[in-house]
Amino acid sequence: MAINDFVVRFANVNGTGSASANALFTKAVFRMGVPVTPKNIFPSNIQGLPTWYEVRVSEKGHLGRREGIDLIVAVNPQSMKKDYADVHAGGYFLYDSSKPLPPGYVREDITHIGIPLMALCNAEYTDARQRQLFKNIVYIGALSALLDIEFAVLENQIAEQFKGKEKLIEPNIKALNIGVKYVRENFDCPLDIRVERRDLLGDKILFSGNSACGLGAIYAGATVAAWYPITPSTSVVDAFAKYAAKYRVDPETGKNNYAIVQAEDELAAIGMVMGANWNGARSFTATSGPGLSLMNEFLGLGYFAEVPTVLIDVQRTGPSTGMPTRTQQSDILLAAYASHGDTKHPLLFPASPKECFEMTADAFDLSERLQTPVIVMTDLDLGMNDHVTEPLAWDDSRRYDRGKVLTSEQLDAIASGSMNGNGRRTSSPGLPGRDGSDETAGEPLQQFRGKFGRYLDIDDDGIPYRTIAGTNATRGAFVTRGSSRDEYGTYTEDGDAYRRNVDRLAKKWATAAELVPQPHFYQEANAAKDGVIFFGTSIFSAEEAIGMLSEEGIHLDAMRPRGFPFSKRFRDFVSAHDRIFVIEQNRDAQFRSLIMIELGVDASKLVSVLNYDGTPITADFIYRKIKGNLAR
Amino acid sequence: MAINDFVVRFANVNGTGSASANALFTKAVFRMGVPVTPKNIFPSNIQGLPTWYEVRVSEKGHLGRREGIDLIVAVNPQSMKKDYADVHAGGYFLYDSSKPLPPGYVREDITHIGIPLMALCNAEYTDARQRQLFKNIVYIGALSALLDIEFAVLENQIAEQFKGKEKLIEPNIKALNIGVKYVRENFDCPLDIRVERRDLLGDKILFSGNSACGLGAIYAGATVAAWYPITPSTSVVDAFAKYAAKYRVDPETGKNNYAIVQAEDELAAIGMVMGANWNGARSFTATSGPGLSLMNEFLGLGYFAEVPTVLIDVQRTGPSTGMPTRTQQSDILLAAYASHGDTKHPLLFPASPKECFEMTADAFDLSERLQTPVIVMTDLDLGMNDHVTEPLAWDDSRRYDRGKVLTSEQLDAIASGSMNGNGRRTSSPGLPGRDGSDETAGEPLQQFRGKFGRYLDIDDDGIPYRTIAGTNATRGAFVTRGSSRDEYGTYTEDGDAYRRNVDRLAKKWATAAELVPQPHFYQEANAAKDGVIFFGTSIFSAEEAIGMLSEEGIHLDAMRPRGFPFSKRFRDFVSAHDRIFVIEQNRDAQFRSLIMIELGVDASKLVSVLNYDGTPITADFIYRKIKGNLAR
Amino acid sequence: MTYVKSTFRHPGLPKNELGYTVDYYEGSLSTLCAGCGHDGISAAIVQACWELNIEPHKVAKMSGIGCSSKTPAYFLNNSHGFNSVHGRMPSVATGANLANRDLIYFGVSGDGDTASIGMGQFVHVIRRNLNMVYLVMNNGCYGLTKGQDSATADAGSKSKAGSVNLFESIDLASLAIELGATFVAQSFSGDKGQLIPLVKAAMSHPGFAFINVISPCVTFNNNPGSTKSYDYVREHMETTALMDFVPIAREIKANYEEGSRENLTLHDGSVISLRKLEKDWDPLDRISAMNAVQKSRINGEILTGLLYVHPETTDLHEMIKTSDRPLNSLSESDLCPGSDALAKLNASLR
Amino acid sequence: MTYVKSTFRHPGLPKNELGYTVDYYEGSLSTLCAGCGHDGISAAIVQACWELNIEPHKVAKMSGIGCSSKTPAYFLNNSHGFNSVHGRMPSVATGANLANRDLIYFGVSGDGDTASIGMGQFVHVIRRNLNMVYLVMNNGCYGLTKGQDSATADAGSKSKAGSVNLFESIDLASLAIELGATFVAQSFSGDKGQLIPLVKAAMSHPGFAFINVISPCVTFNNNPGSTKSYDYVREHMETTALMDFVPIAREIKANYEEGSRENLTLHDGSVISLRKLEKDWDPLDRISAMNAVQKSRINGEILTGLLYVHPETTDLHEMIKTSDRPLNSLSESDLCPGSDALAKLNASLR
Ligand SMILES: Cc1ncc(C[n+]2csc(CCOP(=O)(O)OP(=O)(O)O)c2C)c(N)n1
Ligand SMILES: Cc1ncc(C[n+]2csc(CCOP(=O)(O)OP(=O)(O)O)c2C)c(N)n1
Ligand code: SF4
Ligand code: SF4
Ligand SMILES: [Mg+2]
Ligand SMILES: [Mg+2]
Repeated sequence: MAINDFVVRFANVNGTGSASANALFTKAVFRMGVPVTPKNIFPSNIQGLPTWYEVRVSEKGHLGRREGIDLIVAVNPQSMKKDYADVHAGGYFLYDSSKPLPPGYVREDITHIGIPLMALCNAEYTDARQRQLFKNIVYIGALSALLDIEFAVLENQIAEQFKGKEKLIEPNIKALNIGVKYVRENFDCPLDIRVERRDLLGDKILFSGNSACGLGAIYAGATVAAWYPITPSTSVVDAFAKYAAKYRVDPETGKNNYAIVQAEDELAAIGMVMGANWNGARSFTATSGPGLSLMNEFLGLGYFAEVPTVLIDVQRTGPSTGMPTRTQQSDILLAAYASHGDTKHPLLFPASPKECFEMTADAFDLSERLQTPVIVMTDLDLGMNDHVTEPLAWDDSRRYDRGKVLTSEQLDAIASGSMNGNGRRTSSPGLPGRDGSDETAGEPLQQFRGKFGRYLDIDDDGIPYRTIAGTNATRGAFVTRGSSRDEYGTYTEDGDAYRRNVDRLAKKWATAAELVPQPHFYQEANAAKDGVIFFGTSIFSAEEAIGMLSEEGIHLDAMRPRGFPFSKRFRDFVSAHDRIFVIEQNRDAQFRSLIMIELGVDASKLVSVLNYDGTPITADFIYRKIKGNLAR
Repeated sequence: MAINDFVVRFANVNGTGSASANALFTKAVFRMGVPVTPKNIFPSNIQGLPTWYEVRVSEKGHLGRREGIDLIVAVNPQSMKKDYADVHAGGYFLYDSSKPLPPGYVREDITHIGIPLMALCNAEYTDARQRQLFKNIVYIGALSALLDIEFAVLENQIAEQFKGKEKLIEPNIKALNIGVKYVRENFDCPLDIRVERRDLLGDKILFSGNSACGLGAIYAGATVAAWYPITPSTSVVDAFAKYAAKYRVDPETGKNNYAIVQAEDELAAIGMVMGANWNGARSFTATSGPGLSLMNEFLGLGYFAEVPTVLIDVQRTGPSTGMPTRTQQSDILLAAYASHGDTKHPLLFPASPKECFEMTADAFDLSERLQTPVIVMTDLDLGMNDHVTEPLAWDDSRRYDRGKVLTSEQLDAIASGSMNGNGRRTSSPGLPGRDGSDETAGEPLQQFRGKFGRYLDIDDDGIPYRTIAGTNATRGAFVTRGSSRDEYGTYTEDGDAYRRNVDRLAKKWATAAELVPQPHFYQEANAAKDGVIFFGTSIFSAEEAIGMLSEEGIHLDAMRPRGFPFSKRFRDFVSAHDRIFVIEQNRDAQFRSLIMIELGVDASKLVSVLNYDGTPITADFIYRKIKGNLAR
Repeated sequence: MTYVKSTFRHPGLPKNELGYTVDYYEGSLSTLCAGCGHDGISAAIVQACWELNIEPHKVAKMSGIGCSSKTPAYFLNNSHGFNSVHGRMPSVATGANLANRDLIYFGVSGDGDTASIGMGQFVHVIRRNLNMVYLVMNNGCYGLTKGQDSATADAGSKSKAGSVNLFESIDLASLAIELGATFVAQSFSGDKGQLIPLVKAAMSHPGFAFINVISPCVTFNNNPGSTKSYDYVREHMETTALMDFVPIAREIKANYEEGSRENLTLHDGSVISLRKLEKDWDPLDRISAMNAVQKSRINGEILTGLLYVHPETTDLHEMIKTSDRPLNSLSESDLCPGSDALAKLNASLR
Repeated sequence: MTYVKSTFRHPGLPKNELGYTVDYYEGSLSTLCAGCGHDGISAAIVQACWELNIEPHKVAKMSGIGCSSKTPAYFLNNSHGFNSVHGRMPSVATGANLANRDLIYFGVSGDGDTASIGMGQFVHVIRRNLNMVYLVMNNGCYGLTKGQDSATADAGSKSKAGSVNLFESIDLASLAIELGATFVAQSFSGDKGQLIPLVKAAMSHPGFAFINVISPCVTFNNNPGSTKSYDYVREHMETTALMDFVPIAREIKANYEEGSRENLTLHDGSVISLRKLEKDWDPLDRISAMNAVQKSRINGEILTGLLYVHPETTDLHEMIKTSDRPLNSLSESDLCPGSDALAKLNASLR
């Protein structure tokens, strides 16, 4: 008897409308207050190939993927054989019994649930399209009876879904009932795996990472989005467009307080983003591996010319075209050091839709504060699947940090600062602080000694002051370039000037380490001699695995990094432990490489746990690997 | 008194024809049997800006750049002030005294040598262009007297240079004599810095790295070159074109046994190179940083689809446009892991024109043997300057290693192998061995079990067998793709098939470690507790610095890596020493990062010595850094 | 994929001169949407190759990325294929062609693959007059990424997403002519009668042969608003010529009276017959071809047929004088100057 | 660079309506070769901006990489400039323009920067009708990398390296018209009288304004063989119109008798006068413009002047309906929906 603790897999044909039906199922469990997590496993194709939808129901709140299928809805002949084999002993095999099963489907250790889906629909509906679509609703109805899902919950969902097209409600409800009726008559319901109402979700929401990124950009004040379509990042911009249409159209003029351009390729997309940011508008793009590769030259320009840029990389399985509809965390090394020459880029690692929302917003503040490209490293699993997550929050008192941008008055003050010689003028306007306030009350202006220098390190933090085109008629103009220049922006091939400049950039990198989101620690103080590090979508299974281990008395200190470069607190965690397991979803331990390169730690203490077959990492896998290693 | 041990700097205006005149000087010293090394320090501009030419003369054979100028030929008013200051105490300042020096040129600690170059030429020549050009020859003549360079040597060079245009010989000789005559009359020659004939060079030659790369591609049998112009790599393809015209035009037909295409950009260039290699022709491209960044997506395709590709990266000062005419070793990290997803690429590190020639040739064998892109990592200093180097050598018995390419007969044998069931057929043709011979006498064919599989790991070395289009009417055809595929080349999104494939690629990487050029060790057996690692153009100054240290009783074991991935012998050297100095010409210790990532060694023992201002690293710099660190 | 293609073959299939039945030219089972225009084009390619008596292994199939670029897996199973990266097929095809001038290079691309990310390489492969067939399966959208407008989507047409396309569409055929392409044709995926002879003619052309094939995306671009939908295209199609492939050489006539029949003799001696429809139509006249395309565009019509051909043309190999023997067939003895030459060279460097 | 620009100013320089003398519009001292055509164009830009009474800080100078792309440092010192990466200026300019529609965007590029590596972006910035001036300093070669042929080098012309260019050259003006550019002009760097009014007209055009300026590279492309050399161009130039900028608005006439004078009123009310030379010349007729360019090309002539203009045009901002206030001037209150909206959204996700 498994209450609120099982996995259901739907095996469908791509493009047959199963997606929306299956989503009904997940939402119903969610609304019964039970933790649930769905995973789409779909092909890089539009119609006709196998697609799977796996739903894990977990009273304990384990939201990672779990191996072993308790119940499968097998309505795709193409994959039926494999699906049949995947049901674990004691599980259930739900199939369309309109036609008898082919020979060989004779497992003793599972229960076969045949429902004549096609026959039932053909009897009920005449239109071919309806027959196809309602088949999906019928099996959802059947599941509600088999798994004890409250019918009223499903009814409400249908009602909401077809608000406006009311006449579609009745046939859908009917389809649900057909399924309920059939299984009630032919099987004893509910099964010993079932859902029971709980109140475990509080005010949590069900949301996807890509939607959250798009919304985060809206809240952060992004006005220009330039992109080129690529799975799995496309829905980030789709979401931005959807929310922009909702929140960003001027009520009076009907005009848009935003611009979205579908570029001709990724080089153009990031070029546009840099042009817009250079000119003072918050701008971003979203892409995936192949696009990131194409953006390399521009990322180097952004680093060296110090142009703010926000890039959302929704990682998929590489290399090259790889598996476009599978997940991975394998763009890390490229993203961190993208482009030729000595280059480094801050990275953010969201682990939930809520963090996708927050970190996308933070990325804009960071990239304007640091005047450099900032990359949000999400992935297909987080981006394209719905996840149970904390409700999104926004502090209305929050002000955008536009970074060190000089106003016309400040430029004049800088100039006059020299004229009247004296270094103190209370009248002088201040410089923008992190919260947009005049925190630094004016003194820095004097340090320009009368002449604006785009690349002077006034504040000794490696971050210079910028000006935007059109600010002041006679002051602050300069030519932004990817070639070497002196502190005043003048082209130079002088070796010392070059070194001063790149040393300042290195200092800025150190500044960045404390500004990026800090790691999340799972303990007040370090208690164990061994530790574990995980990031992004490994969070769900990692937390579960740590629980499994501690139940066996194996305790590990845990840290979830959220930003790169690594701060002092990150460094301290690493040095405080003899052995550290680094959990990643790539083959080459790329995150471990960052730790070695940036902190220069003894690599032998960093033990990798690597999953890279394109499917989300599971708790069992992590558990086995760590257990096995500890055994040695 | 400094015999055969001094540095001369020529300070000229870009585009005034000084380059060829200055080269005369270097060649003369070379022909007097004395080690000499010239360095061009030129602007990213075509005409009118300052350009310098530094020549170090070193009896001891130190061919690295040396700080401190003994004699300067200062004929550029723009840079005169700085040039004047750069002459070290006791040195000589040669200038055009046609006009008096501006005020302020009053150093007591140097000798001023004024020669009225313009006046002398105006008196002698009428044509403006001649007056300009011969000014350069006049100061060369003057130097020959001042530095005791044999006049006959210069005369011969002039004669050779103008073979065919004999009537130009006489005026040039005259110009030389004007210089000689003037200084003989006005100064006591020779100075206390001078050249004395020696026989220290044996059969060495004076050659540039880029020319050697181009020639190496000719000898390696490259037939297709696709490129896009970029400093400092352009002269690689120029050289290939020059030698191809000389060696590759069919005497009967007059047609070309090669094809060179100037592509529309670097993406197209490497795309063409991959298409040609895919289709069985040896093909290469040459580029520099920005081009490497643009080639990222294709490099990932080459890695994953396993297409041979040879890329020559002539590194310049990055990031972005950086300083296009300055040197650096800063594309290493990008080149090693170029493109998204888990990707790795073999790198070769030549340190002399001779190695440029050899390693370019080796790169073709390696990339066809390994079926992956191979990148030759040279730099501006090596590529665009002449260097004294061992004569080039080619073993006529050498056969190209085309790697595991199946012939039509072999494909038929594979198929028939299954039909007649039995696994032994002496008649069966063998598979190509490393030397192109049938080393592996046929058995592997049987392991295909009757069916060719493009991605089967027959030999357990991770390297599969390929077929070329048009080989066999009915067998061996498949679709090459950057997406995931099974052992038979069929598209798949199956996680296990994906993992099997990338695990094989990892195995191939291990195979590569022993195939790439092995490190050069400076000692029979390790003798010291500390070691030093350097590569590429750091060789000259590193060897000199090691000498300086050992003269003080500080002995270091030394290793010069020549290939990546790192072999067992590399690993052994690292583990055999407590502390290792890693000498690099970039800011971020990129080579050290490779060591940490690939070998997982304790980073704390790897001490970086980093020069990155765009000028070639000097022995003094290395000496100071190592000495300073040892002092601690 | 779990699909398995039926291996049943009709016994009585006719054989071509090489003794092959048409199924010998087929590919793996398509995974495109049922009714996708692209599958129709694949079938036309199969038929054309069979009719032309081509040895499949002497063909190399090149493509970029997209639904259209997947099709090389769905025709000519006995040909090598290279499904490269998005928008870069022309460069890969150029390299492959340079390596072996003896194969036929059949490039397949999409409108996104060509008109957006691939525009630069498209322009330059035309400029080099690479000897290849470049066929665009033009559906006015990005099929594989779910229906966004492409640069060939006509202004005013609606994408599945419902948004109206604002930008002037790029007319690939017109652009190809402007850039000096020596064979430019346009057709429709549903019109085998016209498409097959065009593909055969293109494969027989000794230079760059471009075919822009309107190929509706049934899934994302077949709503009434769209100008690439079956219905729209059917309504607005206007054929410039009836085609009929005649494998006997004929003399080439530059000018001919209206209403008569024009036989264009291609470089390899094969002939395409054109029935002239318009008054002043001359497929050899570049400028009138450009004007015809411009006018038809203004009338919102799609001109199909062989718009322009320049039968005598110099391909890349002829321009750069590469040896007649394929470069990939040359060996050490042809390529390596050897140690003596090197000794001489060393001497010259002292 | 060690150069220092002389700060001597002629006292009696005339002032424009803003009270600025022309030197206020100058840039830093050029580091290009003495006699480089590009410097002449920079001077024309300086003069045009002064005559148009433009506030320099309301101009943004955009460029790629090349000798030509260095010039933004050599004019308008009081304007911001962005010397970006090779061939990608159009995308950077697009983003900049989207951020602030109130500035004038002056893009400078070279023929390598535009016709080779930049071709894709060039095509698409035209398609978007971005409101900018796009000026190509066309010398038919890669100056900065020492004279390789560019894609605009005419077939048959010799590069400094001595090799003869084999490929058909790309005619940028003709291509721009084909792609629907709404302002296409061609001129010569040495002809200020024609160039300055063209630059002024381009800056006044409310959409994408393209000027292809033949600008000889004295160092690498000025040998007799080359068709971009001073001598060649001078010989073969044929001016379509005498220009004379009249700052008083006039009614626009679409058709006018040959030999007469045509005044084209631009969107901002300023007028350019054209003296019609050819019989059937109509700068408002796209197709005749295309034909004129084609014909002149066949005759080996370079047609200069305003080849085509479509005065009423819809730029990118109008197409995508961006707010009249520059996007970069919007603040939190305009952009952030706030916590209440978020609460509603959360509720809808349960
Ligand atoms: C560099 C890169 N960017 C984006 C993508 C995603 N992508 C795959 S196919 C495609 C467009 C396909 O459109 P088209 O060429 O018209 O082919 P169709 O599917 O319409 O036949 C895109 C953008 C990719 N694969 N690579
Ligand atoms: C990605 C990249 N590739 C190559 C180069 C080298 N490069 C600099 S300028 C240039 C061509 C310049 O030609 P053009 O645009 O015509 O400008 P010109 O110098 O002739 O005015 C090239 C290839 C580069 N800077 N970046
Ligand atoms: S999505 Fe469109 S283009 Fe792609 S396969 Fe389906 S119908 Fe064809
Ligand atoms: S090389 Fe040519 S283009 Fe460049 S500055 Fe000199 S003359 Fe001008
Ligand atoms: Mg398409
Ligand atoms: Mg040029």
